[in-house]
Amino acid sequence: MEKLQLETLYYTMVLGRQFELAAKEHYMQGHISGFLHLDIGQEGLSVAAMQAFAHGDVFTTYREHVMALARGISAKSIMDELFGKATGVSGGRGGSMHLFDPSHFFYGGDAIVGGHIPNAVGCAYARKLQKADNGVMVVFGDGATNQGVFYESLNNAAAQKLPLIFLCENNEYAIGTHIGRVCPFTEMAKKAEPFMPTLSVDGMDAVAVYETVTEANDFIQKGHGPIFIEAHTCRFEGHSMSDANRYRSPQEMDICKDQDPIEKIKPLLDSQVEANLTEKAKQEVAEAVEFALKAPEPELSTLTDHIFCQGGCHHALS
Amino acid sequence: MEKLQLETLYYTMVLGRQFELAAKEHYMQGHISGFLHLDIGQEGLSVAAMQAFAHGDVFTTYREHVMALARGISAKSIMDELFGKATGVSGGRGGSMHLFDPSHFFYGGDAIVGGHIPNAVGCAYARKLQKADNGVMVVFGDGATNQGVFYESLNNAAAQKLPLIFLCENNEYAIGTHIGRVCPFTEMAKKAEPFMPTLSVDGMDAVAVYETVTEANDFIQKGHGPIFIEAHTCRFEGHSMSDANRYRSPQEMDICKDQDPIEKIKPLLDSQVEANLTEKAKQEVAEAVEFALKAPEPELSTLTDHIFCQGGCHHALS
Amino acid sequence: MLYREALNLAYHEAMTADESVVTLGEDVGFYGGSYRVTEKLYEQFGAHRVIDTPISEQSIVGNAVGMAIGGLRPVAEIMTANFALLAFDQIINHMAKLPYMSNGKVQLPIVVRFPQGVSKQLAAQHSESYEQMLAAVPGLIVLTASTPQAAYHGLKKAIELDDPVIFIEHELLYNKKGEVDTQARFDPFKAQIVKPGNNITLVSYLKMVDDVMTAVPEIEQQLGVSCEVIDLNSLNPIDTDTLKTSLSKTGRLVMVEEDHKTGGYGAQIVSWASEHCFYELDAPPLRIAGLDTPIPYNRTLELASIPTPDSIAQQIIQWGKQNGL
Amino acid sequence: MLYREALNLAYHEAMTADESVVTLGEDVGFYGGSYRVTEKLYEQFGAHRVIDTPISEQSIVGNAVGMAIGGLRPVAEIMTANFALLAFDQIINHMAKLPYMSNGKVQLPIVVRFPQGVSKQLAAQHSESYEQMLAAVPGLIVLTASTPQAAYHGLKKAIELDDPVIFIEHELLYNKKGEVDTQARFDPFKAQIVKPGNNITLVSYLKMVDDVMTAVPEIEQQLGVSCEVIDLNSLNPIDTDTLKTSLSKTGRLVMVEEDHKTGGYGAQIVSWASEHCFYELDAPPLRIAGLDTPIPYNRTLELASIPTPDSIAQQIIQWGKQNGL
Ligand SMILES: Cc1ncc(C[n+]2csc(CCOP(=O)(O)OP(=O)(O)O)c2C)c(N)n1
Ligand SMILES: Cc1ncc(C[n+]2csc(CCOP(=O)(O)OP(=O)(O)O)c2C)c(N)n1
Ligand SMILES: [Mg+2]
Ligand SMILES: [Mg+2]
Repeated sequence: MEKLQLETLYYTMVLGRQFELAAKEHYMQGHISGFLHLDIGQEGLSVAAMQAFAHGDVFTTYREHVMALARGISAKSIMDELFGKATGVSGGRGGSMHLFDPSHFFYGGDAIVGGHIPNAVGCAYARKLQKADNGVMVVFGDGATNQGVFYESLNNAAAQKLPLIFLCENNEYAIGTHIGRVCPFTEMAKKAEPFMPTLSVDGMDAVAVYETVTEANDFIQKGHGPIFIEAHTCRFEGHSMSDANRYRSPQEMDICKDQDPIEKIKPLLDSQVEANLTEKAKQEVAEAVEFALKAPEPELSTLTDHIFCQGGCHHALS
Repeated sequence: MEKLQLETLYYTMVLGRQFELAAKEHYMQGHISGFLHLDIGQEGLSVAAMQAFAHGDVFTTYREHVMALARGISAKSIMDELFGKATGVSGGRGGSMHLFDPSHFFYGGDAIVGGHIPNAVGCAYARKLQKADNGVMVVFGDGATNQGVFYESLNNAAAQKLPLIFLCENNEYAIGTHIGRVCPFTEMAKKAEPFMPTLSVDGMDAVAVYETVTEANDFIQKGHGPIFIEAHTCRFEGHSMSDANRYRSPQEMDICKDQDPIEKIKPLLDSQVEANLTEKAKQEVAEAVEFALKAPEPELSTLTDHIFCQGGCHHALS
Repeated sequence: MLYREALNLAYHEAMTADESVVTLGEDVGFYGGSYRVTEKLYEQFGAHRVIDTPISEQSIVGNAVGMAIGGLRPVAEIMTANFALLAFDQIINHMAKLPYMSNGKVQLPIVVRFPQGVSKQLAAQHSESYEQMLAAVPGLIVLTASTPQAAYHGLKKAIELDDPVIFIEHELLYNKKGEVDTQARFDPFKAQIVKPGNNITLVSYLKMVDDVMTAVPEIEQQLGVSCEVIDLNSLNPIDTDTLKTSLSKTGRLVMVEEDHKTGGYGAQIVSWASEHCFYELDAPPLRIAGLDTPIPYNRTLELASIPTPDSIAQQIIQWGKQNGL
Repeated sequence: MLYREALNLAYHEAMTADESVVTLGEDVGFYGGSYRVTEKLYEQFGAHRVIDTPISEQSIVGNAVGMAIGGLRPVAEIMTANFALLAFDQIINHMAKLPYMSNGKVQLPIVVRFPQGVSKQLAAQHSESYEQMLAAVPGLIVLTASTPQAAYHGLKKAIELDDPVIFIEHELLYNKKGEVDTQARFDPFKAQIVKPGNNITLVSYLKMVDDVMTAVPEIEQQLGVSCEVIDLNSLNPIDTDTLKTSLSKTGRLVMVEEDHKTGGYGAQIVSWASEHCFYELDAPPLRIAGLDTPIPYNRTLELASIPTPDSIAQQIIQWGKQNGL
């Protein structure tokens, strides 16, 4: 990996970490509410996947702040969204779980486990029909692979040979339930094998993720149809701020945290550069928070806007 | 296979064929209405599967008359049901697609493609918990394997090691759509491979089906968990009486009909015995029709019975 | 032209006019559609725009949402209303909400269409009506069509709109004949006064409009009144202006629907009327609807479980007599 | 005792009394339940009766149906109402209909329970209410509980019944405190008169009962009236006797619900009242409900989208003044 690329990767990971830590703090202070799912521990995976797939459409889950950042959506507009402000990327209506920005080909931010997967398939269908260059990536957890619609999506994507990367973030847990307790095996790639080629990668190693996603991207660009990547990863925090994380032992958490993806990359960088990048990331997050604290709330008069389309609309609802 | 067993097998297949032909005739005469799905061509599969699995619970689809017969439910009570009579196996309320008879461990008769599969999983869970001897069999078409809940069921049955036989009747069509047009492959067993062992059998050969189901039954009885059987078969008629079967060429139909499961068994029987059995089957169906024609309709006063339970009920609804 | 032909014509025109319109569903393509609504589209527009799907209703709508995000204008067919339940998560949690959740950044020009209702002995799992559930979901426009004319114009308009539309047909209407004036100004959001009258406002939609019209002569004769028959067409939004005008004139409301009475869509209309036209009403509103029972297979029971022209007439005559008509 | 503890107690007692009672759902076992309703059941009754399921809502209810067929009495938890949409095919096409379709040969003693409603900034995909959809399905009993007492007795009764029951809780009620008298004769099918009064009948259920009670003093003072507050408890069947008696006395009906107004459950109550208590009503009924909008994340918008004690009081006072109170 080139030096500059590595620095961007590192910077964005640190930005992600700092962002999540700030979100956590402001959740505890009451500035952020609802469900807040932190990506801490999984930043390497989130960032590298987005950077290796910079041009296609992305569909993801409620654990998406870092992916949104890595897509180039500003920390400000994401933090504002978490604060429920009008200046947020979804106008304060979506919140943490529903970041949308079509200008960055980022389509949520979906909080129904597995529900966004068929949406990604449909988008990949559109892209194929339009003979558009870039494919689609859909990111989801191990738990989401238990939803029937996940398999329907594997089948449809394969039957139609769609340019679609399925990226499974296997952190082995769905809230407090270990994947091994509800599936007959723990490698989720196995589920995709009847339908498409699969790749497996250490999701705590951002460089490895970057390479694997690049390989997958090459594959779909060539019109070979969809491909499945399983990235083994580990979240450092509870499922959301409402989860006390009691189902994992201290030992299990130690093993998990020993794989910190940021620590793994750090030695590859010049230490002065690294310190500067970290400082810059902290600064960017601090500014985002400052901005979010002062940003305006949406006007009450906008409460029922956007239920139906504006402007382009051909009718008026009563 | 023993002679007596073979004769029973043959007799029930012919009974099934005759039953379906009579149903077709009386549909055209207007005595039967709604959707009528004939099992003609698939009788060997239906009958042998039931006979090799005589003691467990069975969950199946709308194409179930012959399976119901093979379970020992009388031709009379099935024909009455098709005629919508009070004496029908579901009191005339269910019709062709909804034959229910718990006294024969036969639980429908479900018309939502794939919808009965998780029901079978739940029943297998109950049987395992109750340490009951007999397992459960669920029968469904190739098309049903495209429903998400089918995969959820594979996963659950495997994770819980349930005594459950998944029997896929792969006739390659879902109404007018060939399975190869909507799946990346045509062997449905492939879909089950990540979860459990699979068996494949020529569904036009009743003896082979009997042996395969027997093998599967042994497997689940030993507590090894679920198993999947794919039986390749072919329906001779349209999907239902409303389908003109235009999507299959005469050549394709010829190849299909050349495999008539009844013709395949016939040579194994003494010709006089065969003739007697056929005569007896015709007689039984004729009697069932005669009975059904005269049987009473359900009383109008029963229209809202059985929405909630009777007798055992602890409350009264307004 | 038959109702199903009118729908087919709307499809043909919309797909010819706009390349981004695609249709998807089970057996819609090569097979020609299980009720022949999509007949010949496959031949004309090809497998890429007329997409045969596997039996995966959740994906049919889920994919339509993604197609719309990707810039297409999908029209999804669900073979029968009952199967739409499998897609309720996609319809309600995704299709109806993404535009709002995204602050309008995502628009979803999608039509989900299906037939519903009691046909002939299709039994409990193939005979339901779900307009009451879907018309209660903010973010969905719910249109119905009771004539070939409404079918043609309604579907065309639905495809044109940039919002998610649920377009509801009735299994027994597909072979209904009627004029289709493609040039007419037909607004599917406006309720139609099918027959003007002075003394009773009969509100209905879909197949029940025909049954109400069949019942009207008997009612008018027996009660010596004239009935105004209104076809709602759009179930959400509701054309309350037309209702209000009619009720101001007649002072009497009868709501007729095929669905089960408890919680049925008609409750919304009657409740709206009693909130907003209380002082106009001279008699208690009457709701005529199906019984609160799953639909039985037996024909006699089946017919007894839903309103028929005869039962509609009898109930209204009895109600009229009890309420001073 | 807290509301969630009352539910937990009902579970404990039912599972102790009857070995065939099992419970299943996401995180209900080892984890203890995402709202702690099933806490300690796993430890006490083991993994075979307290079943942690994968995230497969369709299967949760689909399996419950099969378990009931196999002789068990399953209690299925769906984590949040919105996810229940994934199970609507199983709930409506299977659970509600098999007893009828089978002519009573199959009985389904199943409880499907879930919390619903607007909690605090959970946004559009985690804040819905679906009672109006489910109370419209023949074959389902739909119970709610607004107090620990109702929660305990309601859930126990639901588990005892041999019919499918939808048992609806509210996310904001789990930590509500209240007396639970386990020996009380509490009939969850009967509406409760939470507060007797003479001039206005306020009908509600679930969390809105509390909000109505908070609003009442202001309403009574401003209008100089006394309000009768009724908690429906059971949404299907409906205890129309209690409603009728109250309306005969007060002549005025206000229906308060949290769900979106168009097509909301309250329409059923108001429509019933205008059909059956027309001559008792002295004023147009008033429906207070949420706006027809998906639920926004921002707290100010969120609160503006649903009734609050304050908005309830204001709307009723204004309506009262316009209607001669
Ligand atoms: C359909 C649905 N069911 C349940 C939930 C509740 N829920 C939210 S996240 C989650 C766990 C998801 O686990 P996984 O897919 O592995 O993703 P992770 O949180 O580990 O990133 C659950 C059960 C939901 N949001 N949607
Ligand atoms: C959920 C659902 N979707 C669609 C249908 C309509 N339908 C009935 S049978 C059928 C084809 C099923 O094919 P398959 O599973 O292969 O069974 P086969 O009829 O070939 O025995 C379809 C699409 C249905 N009944 N239920
Ligand atoms: Mg996970
Ligand atoms: Mg088939």
